[in-house]
Amino acid sequence: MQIIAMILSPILALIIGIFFLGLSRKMMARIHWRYGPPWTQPIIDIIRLFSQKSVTHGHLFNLGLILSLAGSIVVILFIPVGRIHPLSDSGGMLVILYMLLLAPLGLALSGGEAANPNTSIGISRQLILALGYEVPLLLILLALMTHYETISIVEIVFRQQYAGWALLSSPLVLSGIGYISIMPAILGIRPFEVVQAPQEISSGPMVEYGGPYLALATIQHALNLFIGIALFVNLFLGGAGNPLFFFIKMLVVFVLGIFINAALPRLRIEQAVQYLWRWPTLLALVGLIVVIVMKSVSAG
Amino acid sequence: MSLELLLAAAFGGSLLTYLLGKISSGLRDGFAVFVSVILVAMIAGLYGKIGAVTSYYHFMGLELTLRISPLSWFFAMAVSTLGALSVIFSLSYMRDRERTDFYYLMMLLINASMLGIVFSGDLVSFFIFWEMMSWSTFLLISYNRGSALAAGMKYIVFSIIGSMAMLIGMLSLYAVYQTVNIYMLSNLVSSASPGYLLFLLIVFGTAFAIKNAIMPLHTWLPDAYAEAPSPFTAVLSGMLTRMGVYGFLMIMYVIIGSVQTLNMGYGLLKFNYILAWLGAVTIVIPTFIAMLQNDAKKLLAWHGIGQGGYMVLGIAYGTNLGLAGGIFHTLNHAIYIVLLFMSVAAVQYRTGGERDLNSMGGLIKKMPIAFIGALFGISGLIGLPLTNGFVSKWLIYKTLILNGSPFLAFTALIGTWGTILSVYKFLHNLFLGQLPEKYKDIKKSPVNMQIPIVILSLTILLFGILPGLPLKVINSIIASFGFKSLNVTLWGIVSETGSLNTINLFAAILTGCVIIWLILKTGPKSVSASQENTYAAGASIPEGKYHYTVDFYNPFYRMIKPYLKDFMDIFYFKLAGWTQTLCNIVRKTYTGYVGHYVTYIVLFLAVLIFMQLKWSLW
Amino acid sequence: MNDFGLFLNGINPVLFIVVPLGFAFGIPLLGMISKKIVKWVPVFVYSFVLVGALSNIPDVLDKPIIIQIGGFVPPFGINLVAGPVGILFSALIAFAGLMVSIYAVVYIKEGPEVRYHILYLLLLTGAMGVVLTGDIFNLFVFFEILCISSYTLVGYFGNKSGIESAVKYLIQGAIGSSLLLIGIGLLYGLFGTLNMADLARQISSADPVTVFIPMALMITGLGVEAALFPLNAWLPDAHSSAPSSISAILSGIAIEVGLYAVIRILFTIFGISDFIMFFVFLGVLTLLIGEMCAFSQNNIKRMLAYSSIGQIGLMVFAFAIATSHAVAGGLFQMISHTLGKGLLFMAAGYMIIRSGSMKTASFEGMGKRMPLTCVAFTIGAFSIVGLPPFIGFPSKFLIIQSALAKGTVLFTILTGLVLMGTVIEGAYFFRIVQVIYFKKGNGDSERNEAPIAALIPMFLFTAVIIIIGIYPKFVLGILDSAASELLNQIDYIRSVLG
Amino acid sequence: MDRNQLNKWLKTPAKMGHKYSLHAVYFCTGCGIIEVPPSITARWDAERFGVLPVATPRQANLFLITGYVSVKTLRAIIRTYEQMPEPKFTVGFGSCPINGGMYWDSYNTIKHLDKYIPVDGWIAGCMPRPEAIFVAVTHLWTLIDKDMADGYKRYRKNYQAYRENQERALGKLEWPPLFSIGGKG
Repeated sequence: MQIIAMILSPILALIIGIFFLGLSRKMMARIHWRYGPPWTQPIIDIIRLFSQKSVTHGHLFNLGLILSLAGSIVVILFIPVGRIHPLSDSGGMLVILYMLLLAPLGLALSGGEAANPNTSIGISRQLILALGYEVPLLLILLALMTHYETISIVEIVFRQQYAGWALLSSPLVLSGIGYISIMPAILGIRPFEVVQAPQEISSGPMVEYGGPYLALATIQHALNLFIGIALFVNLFLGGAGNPLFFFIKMLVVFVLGIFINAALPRLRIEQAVQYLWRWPTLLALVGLIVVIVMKSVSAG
Repeated sequence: MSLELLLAAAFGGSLLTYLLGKISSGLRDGFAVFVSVILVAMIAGLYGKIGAVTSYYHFMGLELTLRISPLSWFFAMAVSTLGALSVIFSLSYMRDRERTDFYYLMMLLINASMLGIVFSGDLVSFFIFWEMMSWSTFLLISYNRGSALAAGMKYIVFSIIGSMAMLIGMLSLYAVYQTVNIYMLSNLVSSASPGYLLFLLIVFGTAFAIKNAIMPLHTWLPDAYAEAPSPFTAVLSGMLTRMGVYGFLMIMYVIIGSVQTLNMGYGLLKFNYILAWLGAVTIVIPTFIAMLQNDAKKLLAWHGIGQGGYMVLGIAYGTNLGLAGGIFHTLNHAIYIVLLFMSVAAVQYRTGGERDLNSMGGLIKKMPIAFIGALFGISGLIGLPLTNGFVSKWLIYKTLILNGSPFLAFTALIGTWGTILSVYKFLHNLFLGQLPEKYKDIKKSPVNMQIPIVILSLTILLFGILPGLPLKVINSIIASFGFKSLNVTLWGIVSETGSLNTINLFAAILTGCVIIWLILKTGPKSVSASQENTYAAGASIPEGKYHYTVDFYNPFYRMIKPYLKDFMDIFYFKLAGWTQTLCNIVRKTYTGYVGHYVTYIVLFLAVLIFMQLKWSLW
Repeated sequence: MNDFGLFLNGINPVLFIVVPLGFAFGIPLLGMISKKIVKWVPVFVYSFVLVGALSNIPDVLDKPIIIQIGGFVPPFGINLVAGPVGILFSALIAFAGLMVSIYAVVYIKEGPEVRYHILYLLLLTGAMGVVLTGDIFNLFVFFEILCISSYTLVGYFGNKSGIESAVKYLIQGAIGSSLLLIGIGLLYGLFGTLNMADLARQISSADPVTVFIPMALMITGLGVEAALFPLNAWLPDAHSSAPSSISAILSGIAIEVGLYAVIRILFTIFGISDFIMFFVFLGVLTLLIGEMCAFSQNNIKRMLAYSSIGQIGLMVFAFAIATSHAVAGGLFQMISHTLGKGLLFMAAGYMIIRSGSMKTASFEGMGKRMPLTCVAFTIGAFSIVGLPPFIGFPSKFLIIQSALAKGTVLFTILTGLVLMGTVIEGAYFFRIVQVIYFKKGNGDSERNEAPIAALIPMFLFTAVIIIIGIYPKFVLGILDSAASELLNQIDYIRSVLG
Repeated sequence: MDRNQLNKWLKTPAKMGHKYSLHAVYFCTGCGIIEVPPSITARWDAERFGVLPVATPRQANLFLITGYVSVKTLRAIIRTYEQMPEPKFTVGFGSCPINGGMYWDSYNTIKHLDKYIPVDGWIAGCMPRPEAIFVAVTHLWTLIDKDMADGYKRYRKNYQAYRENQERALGKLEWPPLFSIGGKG
């Protein structure tokens, strides 16, 4: 049973992630008053890329990308999709937090070996941005973990199915709003698209990827979309009893994200960090304090 | 095997190494390696012989004893192993340098005195070995001359302050209880008044906080690490600094005992809580300062301070998880920081002592083993899953979150993210990116440098995948402190509030990697490209003219730089300046004019008589 | 009384004074025969004295040796009291004297050599007399011998700074001696006796206000030689302009003999048995000021001289605590200071000769040029700072321990201040060590070691520093009985007067 | 448009992929680039054909030479072309790359681009309208279908000749070929 779940859950994530990619391109086009590509366009791209002959810059160039993708896959194994959560009893939230590091770090290592200036700039921005949104994100996650007194994400989901969504429950509402306000940064969409910034630094860390490498990077991007949204759904929207409902919840969140993406221009990296360290952090901090206060009040 | 023999071998070995160096350098190198390796074997042989007490000497009417506890065995094993690896590493690093005999003497002497510290059964031996360690470290920090001298001075002044604080604590214990035996004291002290215990914690704590570079007392460390010879920096950062952790454990949980220590103070103003916050501050600020460094060793040195914060945070928090995490982190930190310094040293060895991050790059192609060392090292430092650093950090975070200290947990977690930024810069600027023209013909690191690097890299992975190996020993340590031991399996920790299973993680990541690798294999085979063949808007880059690792996080620097000065260091410099001025003023009492001197004599007599008449002192 | 020591046993302590004195006056005659013999005279004399002093140790631990000069009974005649304190000091003086005289064999090459050796013998004779005498006027006489010969020796080189500091020293020393003499005179007027034991017996029943004035005068007078703050202004000048061998003796013996006289008068004559707060503060003040002045020096000999002031402060602090442990610690500190500072001055002497300057900056790269001397210097410095496993550690250990055993907050704070002094001390000594070893010299770097005759005493000092540092029990026994002799006034009176 | 025919996808996935995922390297060589923004944005929407500008040659398989080619630009064009992964297609846009156009007598303009790199198709005109780009794209689809868009193979085969031409125009090129020639790799 667990083996099946292990195979099923990444595949599900891949399908949903790629669907989201296609959907986002189509929806963006419609918002731009265009016809747009078919929603299968990402799959076509991936097929094309796999048939192309690429260059590699060394072993780390390959290994970093592999590691990054593997990291994302392992994170997916930890995140409950509906009731599918094959590995979440092997470490819980903290492992997810740390495994989330593997993806950007793997890309950074791989890009680093490419010896391209754009890559370095992109990585530098990526890491700065990560530090930027980690500050509020950690506060938010700590508020959750403190409130539910567990480090297991399954437990958090389980508790919400009894007590209602965390986003709507009184001590966690601020944290939930905080999470929404940093989600574009987590997903790497506009206005936080500084990492790739194709017009500016030639798609940053991906600049030397072509052919199969780019295909894997695209898949990685898709999985990242999935992870970012699935975390929110699990942590604040109470997860779901089965994958379908889960998918619907994710879809709603994602469509919201696309609107933001389509409507806003790109921030500079300093502006991004300044934003992230100001309002979302303040919200998250107040949220955490509220949780602590409520806890100590109810404890007596 | 008795402990006297062990220490005699350690100290005698160091002296003999020095003497052999006068005969032949080959003999000396061989003997140094032999001594350090034999020590590892001897200590490994002591496993399980817990509690053996040997009284080896009577000093000033005190019985000096040596004793093995689980804690001391654990530290001794780490000290001797890392010491042996550093000695092996030194062989080629130090080959053509001056005063090599002196270097080995000090290296082995420091090793021996650290073993002495951890095996001490009483505070006087502890203090004696501690002092020997301090002055020999001072000599070795100053070894590189130039700016190393200032670093050495800073170190020794702080170190003396620490030892003097410790001396007060130790002798006051002796004055009160008439014994300095650690284990006898641990029975006696628990009934002392809280005020006295607080005094003890503060004086001993000052000493150990200086050694472990806790935040307001940390400023000696960056310079000392940066200026010491690199293989010795490895020892310095790996174990020597962590003698402070050993000291904290000893005073808090062995001598005073967990019950007293954890109940000291009122409400939020508890001793251990304040110490934990100091640890938390020590995590955050140095980690961010590390980002601003452009000197490879200094960058690592600041991380050394930051990681010390994790250990203190863990052990000060005073839960079994925290304690296990803190102790485990000490070991883990030792392993990866030694590895990192060795990688830097390997690079330095080939590039002629270069450690400026802005002028290097692309060495991965030339020094793959050093790169692997650095990669594993930074993974451990960040605490990526499957490295040892992850497990210990996981333990600390877990207890902080579940025992209701989210802000402490936040500082600890955010420290990790700060770490990523600076260590990636470290790795990138040294090994990735463009290889400068001048390093085109650089050679691989020698075999004796590769061996320790490979061993340590594998250890990081081993302890990351099978953390049960060291955690079993750590479990017996925390049990000896009177805490509940953890439910440890070979590959993780089982508990109702969230368990950890590293072997699953390992299997998952490995499978993932293999599958993706296979997918990549099925695609068209890719062609390898040189570093000149990169996209630069169609321009071809003139060879050796393009290098871009300078100011890696420039936009971010501009934001945080004004807030991240080492204010304490500036303060201490001012303090030193004031002291100097004060000394000069005091010196002016000796005017050089004999009339004044005669006046002093008369005044003295007058004051003496006046005082007697006024207060009748006699 | 063991069988082996037939001729070693009980070499009469009188000889410790008489033999050097006799040879001092015999030196001019010997000098007529050969100048080469003259420089070996102190060596032979002090070998003899050292053997004699050591041979007396087993006896005095039993009971003090009282020698009546000319057969008069104590209150009336002059007597020598060779108790544990006396023998301890005479052994110390003899050892240091022997070592420095070996050193001087090669060190003193220019100037009036013959007179140097005479004065050297006289200086040590004076010191020996002070520590052995049981008569207060006799003490004054020996004290004058000590002082006058040291004034002369300070100006030995005859250069401007030497003469200047000798004169300064002379002026202050003379004032001190006069005050001492007035004090003695007053006591004699009050009690009609000069014998210490007799004085002690009578003072205990006298009016404290009456005896206070002579006591204050005597303390001030002796305090000048003992380098108490603020009476010690002569010291840095004198120690730095004297030849290094003499600096070693002045620092290692002369000021400590002065301090001995102060405590002997306080403890034995005036019978102070409790701790004396005034002297505790004075000690801490002397310590801190000495160390702070030393910290801001870049002239090596002045630095060492100021460091001596600091060390004196530590000893005063220890004696003023006045428990048996503390006094033992103070005496121990005297031993360790004599050894450490003597070693430092001797090593510095040759370093100054090789570098041609007293500036610490000129010692750059010395570690390569004179490795053995520098090792000796380093060990001396480490010992003075109080690092294990050198002799400075157990002595400092004992003092701090007894200070903390007082158990009051005040003493804990004072101990903290004392240890702060140690931190400053550590700072400047380690600075010098760095300069010696880790700064590249700009001059010639070829090896140019001190001559063997200078290295031998340094080596022996080093050896003793390390051996006693590791095995302090070699001296602890005699220190304990010395401390009890000093503190136990009644026993002293009984053993002298019978 | 046979994009939705599953059987074709199963038969020749690579070819279909290339047809419907033409990513153009965003490299503005001349004035013709002015026609590209309208064609990729809301007015003409090239993305519906799967044509998308990308930032680096590594990710692209279509190279639009948009307008006249100066000597200086040629260097960059050659490098960029060589850095694109195979299969890759080149389309000359406007009359200048074909024969120099209005710059036919300029000393500093490259007249016949296909002497230096292989070109799979031309769009004539000065300027061609955006619609012409889509005509070109559909033509390219046909060529890909028939395996006739084989410029990259020609380049590989006749590399020596191309390189000689390049060096005649530009002087000595300091870089080795940035792609693998022949069977290797």
